Amino acid sequence: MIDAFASWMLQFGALSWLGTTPATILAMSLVAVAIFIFVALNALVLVYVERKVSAFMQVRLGPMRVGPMGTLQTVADALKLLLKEDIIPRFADPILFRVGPWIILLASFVAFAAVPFSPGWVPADMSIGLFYVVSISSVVVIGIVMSGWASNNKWSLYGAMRSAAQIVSYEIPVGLSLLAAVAVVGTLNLQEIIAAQAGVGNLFHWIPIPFPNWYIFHSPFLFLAGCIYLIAATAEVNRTPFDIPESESELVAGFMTEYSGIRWALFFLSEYANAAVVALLTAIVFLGGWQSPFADLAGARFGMISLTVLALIWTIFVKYKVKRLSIYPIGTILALTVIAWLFPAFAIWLATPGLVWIAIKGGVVIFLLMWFRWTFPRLRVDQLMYLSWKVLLPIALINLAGVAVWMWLTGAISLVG
Amino acid sequence: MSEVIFWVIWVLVVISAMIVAYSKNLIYSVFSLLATFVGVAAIYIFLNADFIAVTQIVIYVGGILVLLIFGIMLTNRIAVAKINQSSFQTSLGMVVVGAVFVILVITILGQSWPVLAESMDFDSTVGKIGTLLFGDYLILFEVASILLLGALIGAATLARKEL
Amino acid sequence: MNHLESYLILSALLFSLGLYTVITRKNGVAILMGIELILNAANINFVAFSKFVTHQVEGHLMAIFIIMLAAAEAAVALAIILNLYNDQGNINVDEADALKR
Amino acid sequence: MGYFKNIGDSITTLITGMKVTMGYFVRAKEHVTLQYPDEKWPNPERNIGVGELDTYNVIRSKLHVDIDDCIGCKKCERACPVNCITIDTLKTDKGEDIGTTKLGTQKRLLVTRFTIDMTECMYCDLCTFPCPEECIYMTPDYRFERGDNKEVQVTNVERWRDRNNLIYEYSTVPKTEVDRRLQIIADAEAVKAAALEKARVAAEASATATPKPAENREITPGSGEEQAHE
Repeated sequence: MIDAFASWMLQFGALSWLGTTPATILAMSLVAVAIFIFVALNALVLVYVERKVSAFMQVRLGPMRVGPMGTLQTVADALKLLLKEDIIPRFADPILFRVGPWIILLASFVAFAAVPFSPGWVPADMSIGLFYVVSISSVVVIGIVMSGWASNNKWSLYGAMRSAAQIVSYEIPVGLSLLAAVAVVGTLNLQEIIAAQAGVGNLFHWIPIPFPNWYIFHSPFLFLAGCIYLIAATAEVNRTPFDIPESESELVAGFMTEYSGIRWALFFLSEYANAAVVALLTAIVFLGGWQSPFADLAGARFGMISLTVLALIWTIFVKYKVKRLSIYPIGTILALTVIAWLFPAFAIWLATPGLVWIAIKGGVVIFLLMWFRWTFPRLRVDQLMYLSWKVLLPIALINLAGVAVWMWLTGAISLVG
Repeated sequence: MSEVIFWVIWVLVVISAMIVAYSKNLIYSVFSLLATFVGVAAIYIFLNADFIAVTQIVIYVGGILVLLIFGIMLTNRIAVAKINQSSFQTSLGMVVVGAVFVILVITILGQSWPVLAESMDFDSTVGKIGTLLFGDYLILFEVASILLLGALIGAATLARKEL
Repeated sequence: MNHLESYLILSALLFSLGLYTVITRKNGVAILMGIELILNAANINFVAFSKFVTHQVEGHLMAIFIIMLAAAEAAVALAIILNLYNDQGNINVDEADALKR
Repeated sequence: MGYFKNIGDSITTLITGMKVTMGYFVRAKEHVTLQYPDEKWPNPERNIGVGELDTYNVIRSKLHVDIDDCIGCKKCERACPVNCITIDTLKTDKGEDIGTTKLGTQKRLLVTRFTIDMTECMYCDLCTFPCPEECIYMTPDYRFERGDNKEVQVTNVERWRDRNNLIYEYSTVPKTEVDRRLQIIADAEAVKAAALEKARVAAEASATATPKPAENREITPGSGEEQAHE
């Protein structure tokens, strides 16, 4: 993508005096800046959404004062954080205290380098993209330990050590569950992983219900792998119910106890960037990335109709269950279906892979993470380790073997070389 | 441009390794080891070894470095953020290591290495490594896994309070 | 960057610094860090020769086995160091001479 | 088998919990609490059965004074069992007309201060009965928040106590007017005191002619009056 972008820039008269190398450097910088803006905006939006989601789940309204429906609340908070006094404790280590948040932010920021946003739109199309993203995410733990250590505060240190133990433990289920998908597709390149999930096929290969060829519908084992990945990845980005590194009821705020102002904002940025990476990776590996759930024009129309039927059933169910009729979901989907039937262009657009699909899928996963966060209570440290080593790890291992058996049964691989 | 980046990383690796070797503060040593590992990973990328580079990051940075930090934290009474470490035989060590380094450099520069002319640009080493690992080197792979299992059990047994 | 010698010199530097760390430090963890430096130097050599001399990925395989070995060694060594700390209250290797006395 | 039962229990309980929160999430607007400053709960209109007059048949939430009808008789201040009402009055000049109450009584006293400390008030309603003009009464208004920072003529101790902004000042006489009248009174007093001083000096001058023992001087009527004026 970088090279294509650079040659595209060189087409223009005003930029043609640039050589190939400066144009490449410029393209790299622009892409990096764009990703950084994405990370910042992502945090702003996600903080607002998270507040609203948490408020609704706790029967509140959330921020309502700043801006319409409180939309500018996070902007106000960001400004407040930027203007706050920058405090460094007297007995903290001055260098490591400053460096730590930057390492965390950097680690979660460079993970985006391999994430494909759209066909051809990937900052660096590397052959080991999946492995790269997983490995870069593990650098975060060094930053956490560094900040926790440098703060010279026992709560920070406890939080950092818990975080390190947690991230290192949960890397194994993450790796094994991703490996299940990699075993099916046979490549680590994220673009190829997505490209292999194109089209519509049978659910679990044999049940004759048309489902997208996403890996979560590929086999029961990969479905299980997706669930394991989501759980383990939630733990790896330190989100509730696995937020024991910063559990405010036990450790004040864990490794970020001593931080304030801009450095604390960096922690926040990286937290939501990590959540976005996990959501995008789930969408890419298990939900088909930028692939549309509909194969073509007919598929789009058929898909919209089945969605309408599903929404109708859901509406009737809701009416029966809670004695209240909500017409908005069914109305929206019905309108979309009618548009898709009347205007083939819209249906074709629906069937076209692109940015909007990965955004929708990532958004769904992020909402799932928020749902987990505001539903489940925090685990204890020993329960956390129990879950990782005694539940997720054996299940992921057996699951991996199950994927191989499934591939053999469906004829994807044969035992005779 | 790649040339410049390469030498920057080269110098970075050397400086951070020197901090590891010479720093009085153990914490600075272990955290500059992070820079060394990441720099070496970048060097691997210059050597077209993408898989090794990422393995380096995931195992050295995500695993071994965390283990080392845990080792430091568990074996010190932490009242201040700074942990001093002492060295001994520094001058003698300097002499020996200097001699070793000089011998190595003389060997490296004095040798005419059988470098092949055409440059090797793999697209990806992953497939080849996988084929070899599960083909010719399968026994080695299994032995390695048994070794890792043994190390895991051994470390867990040793680290228990009641031995 | 396209010379084998630049990688070999870097490897030699890392090896020497690692060796220096191993023979001068008292702290057990610091010695472990030196060993990691030495292993990294060996890895660089393997991968560099694999690129410039053999054009095969066997060197990469060796590097992978070395990395794996380093992981196993670090785990066991740290367990030993923890026992040393429980035993004598610090992890200075020059004081761990109970067998000599 | 406890292991698998544990996992199964975990999954079912997790799904139950997620169902609960999702139920709240989709129906949050129905259950959400009152958004107080924007929405207000209507006052209950029930008869709580105190007294016969309709005006007293209200929820006792806040004392209110129609200060235009107050004649400054201080009966409510005396009736209050917790001394939460403080009234200061000033006599008006001869012939000055400061209006009549709604019952037609001519007002004679200028109410320069009428404060009700709602932190002390215990809502006993005892102050409303003695009022001859029916100008102090309980209202059902339960909202004590005030945006204005009216200048309350209180002492420092009371001002500290009013950090919650709950001492209500009902007097509408401006401070300048009060100061003006106090100045006039003080001037008059000064004139009176000067006249007395003059008389005393004259008396002393006559007394030096025939000296008297010093201890008797203190009980002279002139000096006693001077002390009282101070």
